[in-house]
Amino acid sequence: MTIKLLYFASLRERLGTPGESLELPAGVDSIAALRGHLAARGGDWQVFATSTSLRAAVNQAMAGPEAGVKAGDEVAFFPPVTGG
Amino acid sequence: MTIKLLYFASLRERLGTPGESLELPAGVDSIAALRGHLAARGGDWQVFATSTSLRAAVNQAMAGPEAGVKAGDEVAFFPPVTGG
Amino acid sequence: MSVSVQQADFDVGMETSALSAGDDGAGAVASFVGLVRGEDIHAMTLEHYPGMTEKALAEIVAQAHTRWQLRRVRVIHRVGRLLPGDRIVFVGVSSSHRGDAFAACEFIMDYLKTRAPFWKKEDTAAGGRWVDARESDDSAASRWEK
Amino acid sequence: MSVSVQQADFDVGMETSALSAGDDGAGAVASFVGLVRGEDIHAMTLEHYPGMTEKALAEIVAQAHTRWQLRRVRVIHRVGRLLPGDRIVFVGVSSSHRGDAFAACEFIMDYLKTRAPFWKKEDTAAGGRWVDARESDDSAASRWEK
Repeated sequence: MTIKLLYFASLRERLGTPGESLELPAGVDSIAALRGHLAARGGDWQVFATSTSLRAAVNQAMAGPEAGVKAGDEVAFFPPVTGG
Repeated sequence: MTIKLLYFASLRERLGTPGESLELPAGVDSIAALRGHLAARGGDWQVFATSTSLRAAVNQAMAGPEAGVKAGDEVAFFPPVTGG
Repeated sequence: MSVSVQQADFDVGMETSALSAGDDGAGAVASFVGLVRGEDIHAMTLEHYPGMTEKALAEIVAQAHTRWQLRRVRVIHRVGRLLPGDRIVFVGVSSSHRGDAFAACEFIMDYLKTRAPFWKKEDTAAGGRWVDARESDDSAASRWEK
Repeated sequence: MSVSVQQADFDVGMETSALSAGDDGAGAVASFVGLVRGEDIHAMTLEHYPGMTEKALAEIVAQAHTRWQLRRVRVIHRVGRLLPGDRIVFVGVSSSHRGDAFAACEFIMDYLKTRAPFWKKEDTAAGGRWVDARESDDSAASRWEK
């Protein structure tokens, strides 16, 4: 019952890792809940609670805070995009 | 006291000439008056009286019916443009 | 020379590159290529008013420069006999940002269509046929009057 | 293949030609090239989200096809380290008429800027600096929601 987590750009640098495999804790079933769970690690991870600009994607599609998260999903967090 | 007259595209074909040098008659001092003068030739030249779409240029700048015409000018008549 | 009226074809890659070459501030190049559609014509002949054509195009480019922040502008219009698929016109605009480049490029095309003295004659199976001016081109150009 | 994400540069002339080659109905090709501006940077590195990037771009192109009458669309976005003056992105659209080609080209760029997962990091005299998202890009994209 794990999910694949990915971090990009300035968030990746800040957290010091491009991603991880996470055992999904009971009750963590949305992007908002997942952000709370990650923020609880403290230190640099508090950005998941404090940042208002952080974006998320579930299975490679943009996802809002209410978007569901379930075992097997690929979940990515990143700052606003700046391509083009 | 002449002007240079130019005709383009379908108008040129209809009149059978790309242009002419014209001795400016007394009283012909505008595009509207010049159109009347040319229409008076009759036959195909009546297009200068009947056409509502014919455009004019004086010295290579678009000109309305009231635009002045004087000796030495280059005056062109043509259908609406269709480039691009 | 930002405006050319010529019989020869042009090189879109070269023209596009030239709009930003050596210019560190050019972040955006918008361009347009118009082509001869060949659905039911054999060829097309473009007539123009030498002298006035170049003046009209230069005046349109000058207007674009007063309306937007542009770095470079290039307009090429071909004349003479062209075949289906042939390029007719190139308009390219460079700017710091894309909004100005897009707007100016479309503005120049809209004005060129209604103000530059070119006329198209199509060579069809039924003979020669002068192309009629399109109402939609007038309304496209009038958008910019606001 | 209408969407490419690649490290390599692209050939604007070839890409533009390919949008109308062999298509008698393509009368208009609008295109855009975005470049690295070099006013105060040494280089720029483009990071992206492999997999999602291609999906996001394909989705934007699909939306453009539902909004306008388009013939062909091509999107190329480079990733990795780029230098001032280097091309970053190409968007090209062919259509029967220019209005649809211009609108779709600008729409794709506006959506790409706000929805495709690319991030730019500038290499400046003062060190590395992640580029901030621009408010003006959000408002450019929101124009199309109406």
